[in-house]
Amino acid sequence: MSETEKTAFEPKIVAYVCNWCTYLGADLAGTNRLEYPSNVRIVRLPCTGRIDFNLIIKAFEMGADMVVVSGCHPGDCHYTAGNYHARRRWTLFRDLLETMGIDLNRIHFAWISAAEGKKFAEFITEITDKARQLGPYQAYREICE
Amino acid sequence: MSETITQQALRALVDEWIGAGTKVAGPSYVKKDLCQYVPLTSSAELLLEGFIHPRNSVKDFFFPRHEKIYEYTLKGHEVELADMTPASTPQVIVAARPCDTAAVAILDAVFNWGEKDEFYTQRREAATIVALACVTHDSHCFCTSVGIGPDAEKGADVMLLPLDGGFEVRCLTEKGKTLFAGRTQPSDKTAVIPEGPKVKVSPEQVRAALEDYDNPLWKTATLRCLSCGACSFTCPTCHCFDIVDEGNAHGGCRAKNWDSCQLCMFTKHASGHNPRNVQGQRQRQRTQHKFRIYPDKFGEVLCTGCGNCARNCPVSLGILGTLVELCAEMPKTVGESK
Amino acid sequence: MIEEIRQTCRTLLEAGTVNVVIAYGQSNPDGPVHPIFVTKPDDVEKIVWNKQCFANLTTYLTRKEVKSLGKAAILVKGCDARSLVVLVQESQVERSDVHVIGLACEGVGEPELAGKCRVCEVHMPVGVDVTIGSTEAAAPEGQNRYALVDEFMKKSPEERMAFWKQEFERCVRCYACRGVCPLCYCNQCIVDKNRPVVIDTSATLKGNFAWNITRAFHLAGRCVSCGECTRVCPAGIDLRMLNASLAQSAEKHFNYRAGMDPETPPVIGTYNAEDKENFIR
Amino acid sequence: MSNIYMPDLMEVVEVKQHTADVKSVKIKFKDPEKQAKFSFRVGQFGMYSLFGEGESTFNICSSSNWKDHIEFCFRKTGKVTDALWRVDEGDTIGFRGPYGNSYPMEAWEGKNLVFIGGGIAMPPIRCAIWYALENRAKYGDITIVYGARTPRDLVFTDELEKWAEYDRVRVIQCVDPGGETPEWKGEVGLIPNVLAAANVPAGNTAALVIGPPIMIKFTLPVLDRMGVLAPDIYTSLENRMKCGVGKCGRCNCGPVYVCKEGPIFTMEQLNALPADF
Repeated sequence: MSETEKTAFEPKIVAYVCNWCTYLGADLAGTNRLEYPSNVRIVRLPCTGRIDFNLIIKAFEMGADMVVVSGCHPGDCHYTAGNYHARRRWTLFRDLLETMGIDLNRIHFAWISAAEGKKFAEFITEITDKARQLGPYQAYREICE
Repeated sequence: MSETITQQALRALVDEWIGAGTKVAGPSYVKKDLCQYVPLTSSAELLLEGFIHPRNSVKDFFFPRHEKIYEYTLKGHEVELADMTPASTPQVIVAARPCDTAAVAILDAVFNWGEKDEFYTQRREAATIVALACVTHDSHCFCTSVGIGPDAEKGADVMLLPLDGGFEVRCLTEKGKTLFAGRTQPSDKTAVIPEGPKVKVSPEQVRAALEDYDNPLWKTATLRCLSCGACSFTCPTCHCFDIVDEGNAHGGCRAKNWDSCQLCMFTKHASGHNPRNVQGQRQRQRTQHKFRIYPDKFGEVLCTGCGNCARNCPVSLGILGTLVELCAEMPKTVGESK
Repeated sequence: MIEEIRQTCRTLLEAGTVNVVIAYGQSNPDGPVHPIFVTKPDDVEKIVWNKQCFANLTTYLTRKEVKSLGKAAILVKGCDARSLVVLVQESQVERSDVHVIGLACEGVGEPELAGKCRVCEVHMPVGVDVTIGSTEAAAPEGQNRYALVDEFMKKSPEERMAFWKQEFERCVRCYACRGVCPLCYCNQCIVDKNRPVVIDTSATLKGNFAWNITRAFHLAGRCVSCGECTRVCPAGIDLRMLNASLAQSAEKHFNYRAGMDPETPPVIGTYNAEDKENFIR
Repeated sequence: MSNIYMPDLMEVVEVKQHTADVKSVKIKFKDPEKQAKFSFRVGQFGMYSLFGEGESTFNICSSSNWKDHIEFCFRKTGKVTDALWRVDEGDTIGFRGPYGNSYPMEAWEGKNLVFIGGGIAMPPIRCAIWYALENRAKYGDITIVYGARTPRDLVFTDELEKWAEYDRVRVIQCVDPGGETPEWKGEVGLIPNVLAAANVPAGNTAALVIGPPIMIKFTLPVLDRMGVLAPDIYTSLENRMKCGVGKCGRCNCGPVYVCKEGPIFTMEQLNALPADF
């Protein structure tokens, strides 16, 4: 990809976030007037424990270039342990995706609390930059043609 | 006297077709131990001997497992539809087993009665089928039990019969003649095709046995069925399909997808009611469809004895086994009296 | 050994201990071996035990048509016994409801031993009610049970993706993998649900990727590598690779192997606050 | 027409909600020429598409004499009907049809007609009722027995009153015991019992019975006692369909393709078929 194409490309990023921490973190980023790229589409779910891996596949199917999954820090889950369960699942899921040859640079996980508006903004900014560098997720789009 | 072609010349001819932009498909090893009918990119991939029956069937090239029937675009209250022109690129199916070619001829009836399914008929018209007679068979084969044999010509445009170093070529239709025009050599040899598998059941006998709709056998003999679609999807004559919409908020397509009467969702109503709720009923439906419903409606048994159902069944529950069991229960005279 | 198997089954049926024996049989002597359901004591003569007894019969324990026959005895090989452990762990089967007849197994497949048997560690089934036969066969020393995956992972991600594209291209969505799997016991599979449609039912690459990823992951930490899905796939898709990769992952990260010990809680159903999380920010 | 699966685009003219989960929809062809040319016989069905959701099979519940639109009625139970519930006037849907056989309205001429419907089964009867009323002189006495669980589950209630105004038409409405409200003026009881008590004259009669299988099961003996014979009792099967044109192999009921040879069958025909419905 040429430099001009890279700058013209605006990645689509889907962020699945939990209702109690990261969503509020994003909200805080907003109320604090912290700027972060508008490439991210936030989808709010009750808990990271509810974030079905099929949602991640679905996002790629629908043309996402990057997927973000984020929720409460360990120990802070609104439902006590949803994020612990989720963490186990992601650990295995990442390995499965790796075996499939799916680029793990396209999926990012984070713990972002309701107080971490700044972390949210920084995290999104950083991964958006990364997504720009990576370019469109052509490999999965080809599968979906 | 006969017309013959050497294997080498046949391969050269196949390469010529491919070079001319014709879609050519035939049996090939796609990986170790897996022979399938697949689109060929070169004649080197083509198998002309050493296989019994590919794991799939040639219906794939007339009635693909997924086919877009139209596209839709959603624009507020409005919808735009775009018809998908049925594929009519010339295609040649080469080295198809007689049980597969016969199946295509049998399927013509259902796709043509009443409304014509152009997606099927267009492909069919644009295709030339070069059949390859069988010199061996395995324990699953039962073509002779349903009136087909190792060199049955039904549905074929050309029949190739193995002859040392090459094939005897019998052009059966105008299409076939055009395809092989000037490519065969006259010879005084004619191919001798060994007999096919022993006849194990007769369609009439089966037809009679199927009159007993509530035969308890459907419960016991099919108990091991796992309710998958492996038999239907690899069957050359199974033609049931589903129609689905796939797309996003802006548009998408409507598609015809293979479906199987063995899958539990096949007849399930939205209300949850399912007319065929247990596996025995679904097995019965499949057998009834092949040996009673279709023959009654279209005059031909919807089975060519290829044995793919048994070959592909996770628990070796082929239709032949069921038929044999079904008929074993019958008094011998029934069916023969016809 | 076969006489002992038949005698055991006959005794169980005659005593009324069980109503049905889920076993291996053959419709004719040269025909393939397939599952049979023996309900009459005299029919135990139909039971066979040989190198063609591939099927994992535990898949029938959760099927309504079979359950309706009453209390069952079942023949299991060492690998099959593992899936029974998972079924019991997941409350799908009440262990006391099934009479489990373990068969000492030196591996199935002829002339070539099935891949799973070459690295088998459970020639003698565990957790059964009775074991028939004995074998000295043991796991090869110093074996790497994930050698296949390790070898595959040497390929670049692009090569791996290309491989799966080629494999899934052939998937016709017959769901034989689901049908044969003892652990695919859901009343309604997610692919059969349509509100909303989670996985496209079309046998396109898109739908096939989604389906196969989903099935593999729904078996994460559960698959006991009985290899049935791979054996029955009419399109010859190398499904065991996905399952083995997840099994390796469960062992590597959580020191867990499915179906080895009924007392260890399932890896996905539990957690440890100290689980590693080096990939999470 | 080359693509037999290609629907025509229809404009939704009117949507009417009947109960908590039943709506009827009036549609007309976007192409006026097609609308003018379109004709069907009462009892036939169509395949209705909501693009992106799929296709569903419903009876055309308007009379074949109404030329400017067609109507269908559905209960919200599945993927497509859930989505149809959100359809509003001015929206576009797809229609293929008409398919299947129809009520033998000509053969019924000169006969007394008994229409018996339970719950959501009114729409497929409604088209026949309107057709008979619009050709009132051709038919004898008409009795309509319509029941549902509660008054709130009855559909086309306004039309029930209109029908009753016709000459020699008797409309009996009923609700299941326990389903009645203080305002309820109709009968209370299950359809078979209400029918048995209604003293419907049964000579030279054809009956159309549509409803849940259990209702049909218990209504048949009542009709039998009344003297209405199996060849004169009609019903409509509702097997799941995808293509509607005898290809997809889904609606088979034994040797019968319901989409081509049905959906209307006499009890005599059904008795000869396996119970795959």
